[in-house]
Amino acid sequence: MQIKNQKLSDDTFFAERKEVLGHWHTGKGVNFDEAVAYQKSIPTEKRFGEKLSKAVADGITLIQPRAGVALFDEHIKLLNFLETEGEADLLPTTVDSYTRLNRYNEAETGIERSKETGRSMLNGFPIVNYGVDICRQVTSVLKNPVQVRHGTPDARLLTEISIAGGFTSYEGGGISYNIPYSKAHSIEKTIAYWQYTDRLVGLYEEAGVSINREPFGPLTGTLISPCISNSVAIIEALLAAAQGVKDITVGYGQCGNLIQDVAAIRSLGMLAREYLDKFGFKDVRITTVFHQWMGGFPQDEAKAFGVISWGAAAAVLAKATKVIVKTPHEAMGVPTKEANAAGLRATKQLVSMLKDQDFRSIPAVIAESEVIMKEMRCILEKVEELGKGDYAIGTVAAFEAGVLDIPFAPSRYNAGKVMPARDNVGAVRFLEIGNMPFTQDLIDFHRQKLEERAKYEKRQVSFQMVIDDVYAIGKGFLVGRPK
Amino acid sequence: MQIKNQKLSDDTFFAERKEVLGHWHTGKGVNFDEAVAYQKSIPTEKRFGEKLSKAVADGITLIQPRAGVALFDEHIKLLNFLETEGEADLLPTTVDSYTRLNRYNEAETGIERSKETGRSMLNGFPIVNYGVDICRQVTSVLKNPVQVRHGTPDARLLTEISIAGGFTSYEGGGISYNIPYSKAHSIEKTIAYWQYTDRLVGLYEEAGVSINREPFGPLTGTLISPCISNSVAIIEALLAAAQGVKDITVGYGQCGNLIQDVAAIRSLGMLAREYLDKFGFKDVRITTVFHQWMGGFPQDEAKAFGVISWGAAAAVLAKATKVIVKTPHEAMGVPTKEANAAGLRATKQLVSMLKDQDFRSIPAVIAESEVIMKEMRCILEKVEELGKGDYAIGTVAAFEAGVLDIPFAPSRYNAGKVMPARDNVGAVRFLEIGNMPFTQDLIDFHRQKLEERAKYEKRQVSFQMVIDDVYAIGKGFLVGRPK
Amino acid sequence: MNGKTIVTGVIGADVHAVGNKILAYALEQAGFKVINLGVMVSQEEYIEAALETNADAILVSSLYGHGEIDCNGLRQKCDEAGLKDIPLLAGGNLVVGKQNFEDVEKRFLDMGFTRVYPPGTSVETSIADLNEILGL
Amino acid sequence: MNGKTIVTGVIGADVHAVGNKILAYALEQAGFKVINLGVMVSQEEYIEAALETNADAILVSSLYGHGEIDCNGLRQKCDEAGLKDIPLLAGGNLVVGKQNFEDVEKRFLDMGFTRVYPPGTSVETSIADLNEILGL
Ligand code: B12
Ligand code: B12
Repeated sequence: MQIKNQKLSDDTFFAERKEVLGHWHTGKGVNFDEAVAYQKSIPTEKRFGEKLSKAVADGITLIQPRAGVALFDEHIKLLNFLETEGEADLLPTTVDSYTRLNRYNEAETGIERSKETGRSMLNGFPIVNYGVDICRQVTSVLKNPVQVRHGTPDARLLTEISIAGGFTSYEGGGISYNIPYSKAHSIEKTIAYWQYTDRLVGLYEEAGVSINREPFGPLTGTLISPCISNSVAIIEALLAAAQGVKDITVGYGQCGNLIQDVAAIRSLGMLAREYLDKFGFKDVRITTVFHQWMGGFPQDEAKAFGVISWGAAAAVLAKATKVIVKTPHEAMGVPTKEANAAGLRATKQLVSMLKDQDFRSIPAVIAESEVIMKEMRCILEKVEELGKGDYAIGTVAAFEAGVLDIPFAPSRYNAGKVMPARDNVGAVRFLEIGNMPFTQDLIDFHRQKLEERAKYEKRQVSFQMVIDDVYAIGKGFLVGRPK
Repeated sequence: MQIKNQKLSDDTFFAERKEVLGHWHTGKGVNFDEAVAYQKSIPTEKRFGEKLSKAVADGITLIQPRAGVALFDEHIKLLNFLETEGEADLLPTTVDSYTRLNRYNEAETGIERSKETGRSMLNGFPIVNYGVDICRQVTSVLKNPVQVRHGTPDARLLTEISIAGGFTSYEGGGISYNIPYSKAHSIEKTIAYWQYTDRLVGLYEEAGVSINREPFGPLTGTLISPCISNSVAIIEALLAAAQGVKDITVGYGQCGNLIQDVAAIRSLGMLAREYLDKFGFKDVRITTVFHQWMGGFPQDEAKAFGVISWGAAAAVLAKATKVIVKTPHEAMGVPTKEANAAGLRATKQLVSMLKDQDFRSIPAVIAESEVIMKEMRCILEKVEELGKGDYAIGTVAAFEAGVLDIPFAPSRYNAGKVMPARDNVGAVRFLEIGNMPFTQDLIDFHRQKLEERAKYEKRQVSFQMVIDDVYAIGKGFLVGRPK
Repeated sequence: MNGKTIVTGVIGADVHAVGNKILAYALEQAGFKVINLGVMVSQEEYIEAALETNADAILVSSLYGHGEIDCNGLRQKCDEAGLKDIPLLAGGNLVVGKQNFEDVEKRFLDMGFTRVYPPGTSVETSIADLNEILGL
Repeated sequence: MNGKTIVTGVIGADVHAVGNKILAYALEQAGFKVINLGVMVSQEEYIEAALETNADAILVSSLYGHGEIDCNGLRQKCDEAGLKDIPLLAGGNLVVGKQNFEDVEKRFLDMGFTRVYPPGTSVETSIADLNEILGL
């Protein structure tokens, strides 16, 4: 099979669909026309894309948690709590890890054992096992739009049930839900799976129902330089748009240096627009999401509040459309609803307090975005070249060649040669460029930034810096200095 | 009596001292020579000024709480907890309100009633009632330097007992501990009282013991524009230096707009140096303190963490030498030791995480500091002129004339004509300039900034804006927008 | 003007002036005649002002934590001065620390206060309650 | 090289790769021979690898919350495979949510694990313990 970045034909799609809906018995509950009608009955203020557009118009940053538990009544209580006590603007339904791997039998065991023990034995809400009707119960009782958040390489059935179940936004992509979340799925396979998801969203779009789509920005969440995650986000946006998706939220996970973080969101928004326009997708709406620090957190809750607040501040100063919020329990485990709501309220305070401050036009931010955009262009142009103009083919080739290479990823299909490290002011740079097609001046720039740090720390540039940086925020620092 | 900004003669000082030490029986416990010897026995790492100097050299921002309870053993436990569990770098001893007003009888009642009820019935630690020996018990068992923080117009006896009691830093000043803290003390009186305090510190300095002195930066803590608090800080620094003080920490209370906050600390440090040098005090060490938001706080603890963290971030991005930390209980009442330690740890996370980021040279910050310094020069030059070169005389005249005028102050000696309000990005500007001797371009600048906001809010510039701004942070915003 | 006179002030050695200034301003805007004594007001000053102006209610603020000590005995003094049933309202941060408000309220009601308010009470609530108490 | 062989990996459907990579690197630096199975390792894979390399200990990581389900039965399978007394260490974020660690530890010890570690255990602790267990 050779995938291409082309809209799936109805024949291909519907043949595949038959099979997909048979993967688990709840697939039978999905009826496209009925689902379109159901989606159309959802009031505007509960549609994800609408609320995002309104936020853009109002110049504000919305807040959204992660949350999901095994039992559906508990899940409803949880989400309800997060919108009332947490003041969440947008709601999630985070899916459990068995479902993500299409292990519906194990998810069923998880549901049963959760019922027995009275505590959630799953790390998320098993959407497929519950099926369309229970999803509608969830999405309909809440006041705010709800999105599915997961990490599923093959999310085809999940998408079918989710959209029919009344969710109005859907996270993921063929790269971003493979490389950080899987060991053995080929890129080719997962791009194909996600073409299905995107085509389904396209079909809803054509039927008059707009579903928001969000590539997963932070990837492995650990020292991911903006140029890498931004490039992936734009590729996934292009792949989605090719299938008829019209509403896309591109994302980025906080690195911690404010200038770099604001520059990352700025360059992400700008180049996403440029590339979509270039390929004729001028009618695709683009919004941005900023993820509060996605790497290892401090265990202490007060310190975690510090990290959460800094992420909230960076998001709003960068004018991201929404921010995904961490909790004071992050280092310990899936949060209680109270801890989750507390993270949200700390974030709400800052996104409202700082909404009139805008850091996008600070010269240092502009300079940093120039660097990021230059790096992104190197990567994206090479992907295009490798695919002879086709971003699906190009992506597969680019991973093979290490042109796209995601640090700390578990996937066998990822080269793993690129190695990030922080510079002396905490911006994420590269210790190893691997096979990323950077120009010599960019290579020199990164080297020089790390030499600067090495000199300050009186040690050589080395892998030990990377290790120190991975632990740093958990230990209270951004740059992992030697002791 | 006409005060002058001149070093008190030994005759005057020692005559006054006799009387002062008689104000309460614990005064008898003070012996200058013995106290000098005691102070000299305090190890370097426990001296306040030394730790501040080291922080400057290391380019870090230290953290300090406020704390004080009625019973001395509880007070020791509290401070001990704050340095171990709160990771405080510098410790406080906050004095109760009766002591601040020299009502030692009532403080005694407070101690007694606290013993009876088992909870602290005083809002601070009554240093004078306890006397030298108990203070030494407190200061000697702790690992970090300890400072006295209060709000006492006539702090002469308190200073005597504090320094003899082993405290190595002392907050306050004749303006900053009068106008926000008193109704009926004349400026002339309190400047005279604080000349005593400063002269005492000068005598210790001459005997080889350096005590750090800190004018209280935030004043009423409510929408105090940087130019006002910075001018007061510099005047108090000049008055202190004239009495022989050699180690001064000038302070500022966060306003909330990051650019303005960084600019405030920048201009404060720069002009403090300039003015001290100009008057021949080149050997006076200057450090800076940034106070996390001093106005009304949100009641919710998670939201309070957001405000605390934002203050921590601003302090370290401005490279303040230390930051005074609020707690998640701020809106409710004197915090528990746990809440106090939590505020500290959130702050510690951010001051360490962001220590390598520096916002002082951002062009918008430089531009804003130019404005602040221009305003400060208008005020300070007028004070000098009114005093014919003497800042003590000039200050008294300046308050009379409303040249110095502190918003929301309870003092009868304050004109109360100046009225601050936030501009459209949350920086504190002036709605009413009162009698501040601003140039026309500055007057126009403030007017224009508020007109900009008025236009955006579709209402007239008015006092309602001020009211809305006072409540704003408590309600989750910085700029008090109309509903 | 609604014809009612209110005495306001911050009791004891308390200098928190911001809430007092804003409360007084808001009460005036709402039509009350306000005798604002400012900060650091003694029990005697409240009573004198209420007698002199024939006031309809006294609003006592206390922020700094010593409210319990400072407010004790005010009702008795009012009684003795001939202000038998004058409504006495207390608000602010009445006690030291974050305490259960029901307990605080009870202690102040026992001291003879008519109404007691928790930290951060809005001016809207304050005015609505005053209107109700004074039958406006 | 200290002559000891350690099998490492992240169990079940768990893909948290960062800690695994760093732990493996640190163990190598400390002189161990490390057979790192990476993420998403089944119970069988651990056992196979341990048998093949004659390993001295198995380090099981679980971060994602399903550790309790995934680790159940590993000791029995080891016994059956002839790895009777091989030290089994478990660490990471072993259960769903912030739970009392003593309870979690007990549940894992009952399942036959030799040592159990709370979230955020440092590599220094991990290495020191391994040295002790293996008598180095
Ligand atoms: C980065 C991260 C991710 C990345 C992982 C990228 C990748 N492929 O590696 C992404 C974003 C993809 C991700 C996904 C998910 N994650 Co995650 N993730 C984290 C996070 C923030 C940091 C983990 C990390 O890298 N730490 C740094 C390393 C160096 O430390 P470490 O892993 O803890 O390992 C060290 C020690 O624990 C110890 N150690 C580890 N194992 C062992 C074993 C032994 C024997 C010993 C002695 C020591 C030891 O040594 C290691 C080196 O120092 C943690 C929370 C945290 N810790 O702050 C959550 C966390 C682990 N994730 C969690 C969850 C739930 C998920 C998801 C299911 C759902 C989601 N929210 O999307 C998916 C899981 C998908 C799957 N199938 O596994 C939860 C687990 C909840 C629980 N146990 O209750 C956590 C705790 C967050 C939370 N509070 O909700 N995650
Ligand atoms: C600003 C401030 C200061 C400024 C005051 C400047 C000035 N002269 O006004 C300064 C820095 C000088 C200061 C000093 C002190 N402060 Co102070 N301060 C505050 C702070 C941050 C805000 C107060 C404020 O202005 N709020 C805004 C106004 C609009 O609201 P408000 O005052 O609450 O009033 C409103 C309502 O409560 C209500 N209301 C008030 N009274 C009444 C009465 C009635 C009948 C009704 C119906 C309603 C009502 O209506 C008002 C208008 O909306 C508060 C904490 C907070 N709230 O966030 C602490 C706080 C009040 N301060 C406190 C303390 C302890 C002090 C000091 C003793 C010690 C210190 N830390 O330095 C000194 C006191 C000196 C003295 N002798 O009084 C404590 C009190 C502790 C307690 N009760 O347990 C607080 C709660 C902080 C804390 N958590 O520790 N403070």
